[in-house]
This record gives sequence, C-alpha cells and structure tokens, in this order.
Amino acid sequence: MKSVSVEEAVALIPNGASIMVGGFMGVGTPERLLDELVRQRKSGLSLISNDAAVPAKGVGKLFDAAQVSRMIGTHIGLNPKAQQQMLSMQTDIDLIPQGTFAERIRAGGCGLGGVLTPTGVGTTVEEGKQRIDVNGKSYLLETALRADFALIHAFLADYLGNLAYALTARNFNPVMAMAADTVIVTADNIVPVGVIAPDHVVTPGPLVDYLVANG
Amino acid sequence: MKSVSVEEAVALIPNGASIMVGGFMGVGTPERLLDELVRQRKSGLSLISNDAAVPAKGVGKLFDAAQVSRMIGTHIGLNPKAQQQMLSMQTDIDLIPQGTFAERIRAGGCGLGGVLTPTGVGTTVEEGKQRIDVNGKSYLLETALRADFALIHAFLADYLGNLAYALTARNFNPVMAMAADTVIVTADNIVPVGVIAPDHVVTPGPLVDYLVANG
Amino acid sequence: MDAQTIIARRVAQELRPGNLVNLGIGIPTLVANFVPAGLNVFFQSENGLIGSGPIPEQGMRHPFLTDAGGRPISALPGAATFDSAMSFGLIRGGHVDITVLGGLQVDTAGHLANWMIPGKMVPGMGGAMDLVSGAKRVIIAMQHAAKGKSKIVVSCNLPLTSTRPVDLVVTDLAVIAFPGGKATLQETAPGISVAEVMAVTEAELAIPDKVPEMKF
Amino acid sequence: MDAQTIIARRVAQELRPGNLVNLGIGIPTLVANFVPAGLNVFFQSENGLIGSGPIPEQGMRHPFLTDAGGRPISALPGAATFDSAMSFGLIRGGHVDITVLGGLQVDTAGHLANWMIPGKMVPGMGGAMDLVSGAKRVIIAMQHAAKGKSKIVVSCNLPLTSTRPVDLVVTDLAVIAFPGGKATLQETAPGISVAEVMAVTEAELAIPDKVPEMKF
Repeated sequence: MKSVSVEEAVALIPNGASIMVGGFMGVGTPERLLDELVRQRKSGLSLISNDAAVPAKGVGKLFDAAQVSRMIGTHIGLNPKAQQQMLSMQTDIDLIPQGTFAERIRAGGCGLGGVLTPTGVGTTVEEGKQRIDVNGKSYLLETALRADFALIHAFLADYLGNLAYALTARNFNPVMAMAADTVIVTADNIVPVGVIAPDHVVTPGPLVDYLVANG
Repeated sequence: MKSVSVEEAVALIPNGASIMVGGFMGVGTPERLLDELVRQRKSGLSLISNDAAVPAKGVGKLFDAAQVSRMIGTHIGLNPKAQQQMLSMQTDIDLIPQGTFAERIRAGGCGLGGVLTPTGVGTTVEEGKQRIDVNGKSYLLETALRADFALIHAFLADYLGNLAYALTARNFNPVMAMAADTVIVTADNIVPVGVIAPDHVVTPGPLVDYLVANG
Repeated sequence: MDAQTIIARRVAQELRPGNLVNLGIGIPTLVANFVPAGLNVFFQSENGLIGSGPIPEQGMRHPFLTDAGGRPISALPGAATFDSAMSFGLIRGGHVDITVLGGLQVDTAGHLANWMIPGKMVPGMGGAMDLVSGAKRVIIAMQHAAKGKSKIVVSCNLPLTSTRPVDLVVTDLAVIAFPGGKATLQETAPGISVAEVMAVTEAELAIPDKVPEMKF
Repeated sequence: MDAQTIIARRVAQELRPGNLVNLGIGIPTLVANFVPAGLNVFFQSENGLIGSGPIPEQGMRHPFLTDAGGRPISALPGAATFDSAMSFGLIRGGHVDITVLGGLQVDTAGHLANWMIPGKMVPGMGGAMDLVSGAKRVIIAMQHAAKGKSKIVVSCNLPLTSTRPVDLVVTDLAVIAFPGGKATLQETAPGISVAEVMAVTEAELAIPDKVPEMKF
C-alpha cells in the first residue's frame, strides 16, 4: 500500500480506462476522486457502477462532464443527464439486474469465471447468454466482471490499508476492492493500526494499492 | 428466532438428516450440539464439514460414535477414525477442494445454481463435471450445496439472533448459516440487542431459526 | 380511505411475526406505516441493511444511512449492515420472506411486468428481477387500473420481470391470488362488488362462491 | 545448515515488501523464521486470517486463533479476519502474491503433484488445489529426493494438483524455474556442483552457461 495525494492517484488513470466506482445513489462514493477525475478531464471512461446517482453527486459528476463512453450498471432512473446521453447514443449503457451485477463483480474478484443465477431466465436479460439447468432448475451463466481501477470509499482506513465501512455506505465497495487491477481508496478517517479490530476489518490492507491522504 | 435448550434443538434433527457443521479443525464448532447429537445417538448423518477434526473434538465426536454415513469435506488427514471408516466403506467420504467447498455452500445460501472455478480443471476433481470455457479460460461448473440443518457457533449472539464471530473461529460458519433449511446456533456469549453494532454483525438475526440458551 | 391506504393497509395484514420484508418504492413503502406494533418484522433495504426504520428528524440524519432511493432513513435497535453481494444473497437465496413491489401489469398466470415500457426511457431494473426471482413470497401492491386501463391483463405485453409468478396482488379494488396458476379473486375492497371488479379487469378472474370484503 | 534450513532460507529471499504470502504445512512453515525484519510481508492463514504471527507463549494462546493445522498462533498488529469464502476468494482471485507449498513430484513442465498417493490413505486436498490454481506465484519447497528417488521427474505419475505449472522449486540441492515451460537449473546449494544436481535428478534440466550458488 502506498499513500498518495488525490492528484497523484487520479493521474494514474488513463483516458479510456475502465473504472469501478463504489457507492449506491452516491452514498459511499469516493467524491474526492470523482472531483479530481473531472478536474483532470479524463475522457472515454468505461464506468462500472450500480447507478448514475444524480447530477452533481457521486458518479453523476462524470455524466455532467460527459466523461463516460460506456457504463455497466443497474439503474439510471434518477439521473436525467445519464438518460439523455444513453438515448443520444453518446454513452453505451448496459443495464443488468442488481444481484447479478454484485455477483459478476464478486466473481471477478474471487477468480471465478462466473455464476449461475435464476435471475433473468426467460426475460430480455437472457438474450445472448447460456442457459444451464442444474437439478431441474434453469439458470443463466453470468460471467465475471473486472476493471482496470476500483475507486473505493471507506469510513475507516488504517495505516496498513485495512478498511471498514459505515452503514449503507458499504454497498459495492468491498466486492469492487477485489475486482480491479489497481485499487484506490479514500477514507473519512485514516487511523493508526489497531483502531480497526481484526474482526471488524472488511477489506484487508493487502487489497489496497493506493490510499489517498486526507488534507 | 426461537430460544431453545440444547436437548430441544438436537431433537429437531432426525436420523439420516444432512447437517452442515461450522468449524475448521474443530475451531468454531458448536461443541454442545455435537455432544448432544452423540447423547441422542442420531445415526446415518450426512455431514458437510471442512474436515473431520480430531478424535474427541468437534465433528470428530461423530466419527468416534460412528454416526456419519456420508461426508462432504476437504481434508480428513488428522482423524484416523474417519480414515478407517472411509477405507472400510462404512462412511462414504467425498473430498473436494476447500475453495470449491466454500463456494458451493455460499451458492446454496445465495440462490445460485453454482459457480465456475478454475480449481480442479485437468485433475481427478474434474471427473463427472461440466467444463465451461469463458474468455478462453477453462472452468469447472461446481453446483450449489445445501443441507437440512446448519449447526453454527458464534462468539456473540444478541437476543434477535444477530451473530459475530471471533478470529479464526469464523471460517465456514457465516456461509453455512445461509445454506440450510434450519439454522441452529450456539454462542459463547448471548448479549442484549445493541451490543453488536450494526456494522459488526456478520450473520443477521433473520437467518437464525434457533438460538441455544446458555446454562 | 384513499386507494393507496387501502392497498398498503391490506398488504400489511400479510406480514407475520419475524418476517424479513423488502418494500419497493412507491405504494409498497407505505406498508411500513400500517404494521401493528409488536409484530417484530424486519425490513431489509437492498442497499445493505436489515432493520431500517422511519425517516429520522432533521439533524439526526446521516449521509451514510439511506434507503435504496437514496433518501435518509433510520436504523432500529438490532439492525445489521452488509455489502451488496450479501444483500442479494439474502434476496436470491430465499431468506427474504416477503417482497412488496409495484407493478405495471400482472397477467392471468401471475406473471409480472414492472420494469420497462418499450419506447419510453429505460431506467433499469435495479433489484426488481432478483427480488421477484428469489423472495419466498412476492406481493404486488398497485392500482387496479391506470388511465382507465386494467393492469390485471390476459397476458403481459410489457417485458416480464421474471417467469416466476407472483403470489398475491393487492389493488384498491381487490385481492387476487393464483392457486393452480389461475388468477382468482380473493377479496374485494370495502363497498366494491364482485361485478364491479370484473367490469374493470381485463383478465378473466376465477370467482369462488364466497368473496369476502377486505377487513380493516 | 541442514536441508530444511537451506530450503526455507532460500525461499524467504523470494518475498518482496508488502507481499501477501500463504505458507503450507511442513518446510514451508519454516520460511517465516527467515523473513528479514522490516520487510512487511503479510502471512495469510487460509482458515481466515491475514497477519498471522508466531506461536504465542503458554497462557497467551486462544482456542479461536489457530493456523490451518489447528495449532495456536498469534496475530500481528493490523491483522484481519474473514470467512472461508473470502479467504479462498483472496487465494483464487490472485490476491495472494506467493504461496509456498510442499511437493511430492514436480515435472519438467512445472506440473505439481502434492496431495495424493494412489493406494495410500487419501487425506484430501484441503486448500492445495485452490492455492496452486490461484496464487500469483507458486513456489515449491521440498527435498530434492525422497528415499533416494528424485522428486523432480520427467512426468508426474501421481495425480496432479493443478494443470497450472509452478513458478519455482527450491530444494536442498537446487533452485529450478520453468522459463518457456522447461525445467531450468537456476542455482545450486552451497558446495553442490551442477553435475551433482544432474546426477540425482530424473528430469532433464536445462543448464544455463552460468549457474550461481545460493547466497545466504
């Protein structure tokens, strides 16, 4: 784990990179990294995020600045800008079921090729996918999802990069922190080793590549 | 969640039932439930447990009393009785890779039909299984595993059945607590609601059917 | 009682002690207001919480404690938080006893369409497909008709949410179940006759000999 | 230096700052004794811990803090615990930088057999197959020969642990790597000649122009 400034962290991300961003409707999203992605005008990003949040919040900021060329998520209903960019073909948005989204990312992080889920069988979600029956029940094969970068927000980070999350700000952060080549973390509180008890660590430090220093 | 005595809890389990038992070499195993399974002489059990522990400890007690007719696990090297019972065909023991064991149980608990794992491809573990290629890499389809009962040990249980575990006694308990029709829990400490903070709950109370009262 | 109140109060009667319940956005959210004190049901918010409670007072809200729509909520004593893989493990794995969702159409066989109107903006299905595929019991809480058109249809022409049929539909006019895979009128709303329900329902409903009124 | 010490010390030289390392039972366990102070490697115990430390004093042991063999261990400051699904997610997902395992046979292509001898008692593979399939780097720490028979063989006749070749084999006589899928002698043990290694090795080893001695 390396401690870096927010400018250094975002400078690592090239235009066109795929980025997983933690958060659910902007809750639990690393806002400082998103502000810096906007400031550094990164373009053509492939965004993997549960939703498009709302304008001016969370990943919504990337749609405000038209920096997303492709998105995989589950819901964009509360961000009119994301909807416009989807309808105008400016952004290619792939909307999938939320449980499938979580499992595909988890599979990517855990070295699984994919999972069999009953969700989506017999619906439009099945198009182009393999259906596999196990013990007389039908499932879709949903394949693993990974990204170049995961942008993660934690409530607590210790000096070794061990992370703990608060309440509903946990959401997709722990699975995404396992599913990217480079993991960049912001935290509300950076604390000494030992403040987070071993049983309360959710993301172990060795998963974290860069911890963004607080001001 | 219902609070019961250890006698009542074990009386729920019929002969021939399939039982998942938490623990790793006997660490994190609900010893009181195993003692009572022996006392009530339950027979013909299908055991799903990581290992056979050692004689007189954890699930080792079930082999001491020859109560296991079938086992799915990953390692029995430290229990000579389990080995004898396997070699004499008294017990049918299916040994599988430990990561596959964990994922099959997790799949059972999470409503997945199975997962694709690279583990075991091209080895004897592949026999009888479907090989599926995703993006040019080969995986085995490993199907979900469930049981009639899960016997779980926690460090803390609150009055609603929320559970937290201690150190390496966590192991398979959380995944097993999701993968059985009936979940029975013993805990070192039964504590008031609120003692386990929401962010520290590992197994939420609604997953627990029976909490065994302490003496 | 207005239409939404009838629906929400009637759905609340379906909850049993100890149930783990997931409420969708809209009318389903109102169900929480009508749960009898002491029933000890647990509400799951699919963004990662069991034990969600009412909106806290101004000044007591926390930006990291919200429902699946991003609105501030509270947590009750005994609440538990978890990540999204666990949250949908609970849903898909059948650990959620009841999910209450809105609907666009439900057909004679109990198939639900509730996530997409072709030609209109597609917001995405969020958690709806997992909830309908995985919850032990699926209850649809919706108006009986929209713009004069029955939402209980012969066959859904909107894209399905799941091929798994729902268990119960509660509208402002009726309660409908699907025994043997066939839409069957169970109850009518107070003051509504069986004939009135049939008149505004596109689907053919099986009508038992006795159809009681909802009781509140 | 005895054979085990040579192997363990040489393997320890492969660890890099910040590495997440999983040590198997037997000789691999000894590697921890030779890690330079301040290198800041993390040891994973696959039963659910990162940050495992040496055996604590009598009276300081806790029954809920053990290694994968069930023996008491300690935890270092900054340790983290997790369940078995997460533990093998770390292993299979390539988050473990190095796994050090014992071996029964390694063949010319780097294939490993280390879990089963047909006809003998089968203890089970435990975590070995996942570790070899998933870790970023697989290092085998074993004696060069057993009962006078080379463990570096032309082709494994024991059942394979994985079709993924190992990265490095460290024995009491040699260090062997597999560039281009071909067993290649990298180093010899102190005082051992290339000819001596070749004489006791069943597999044909590629021999570079310069084969240095291990340095301690």
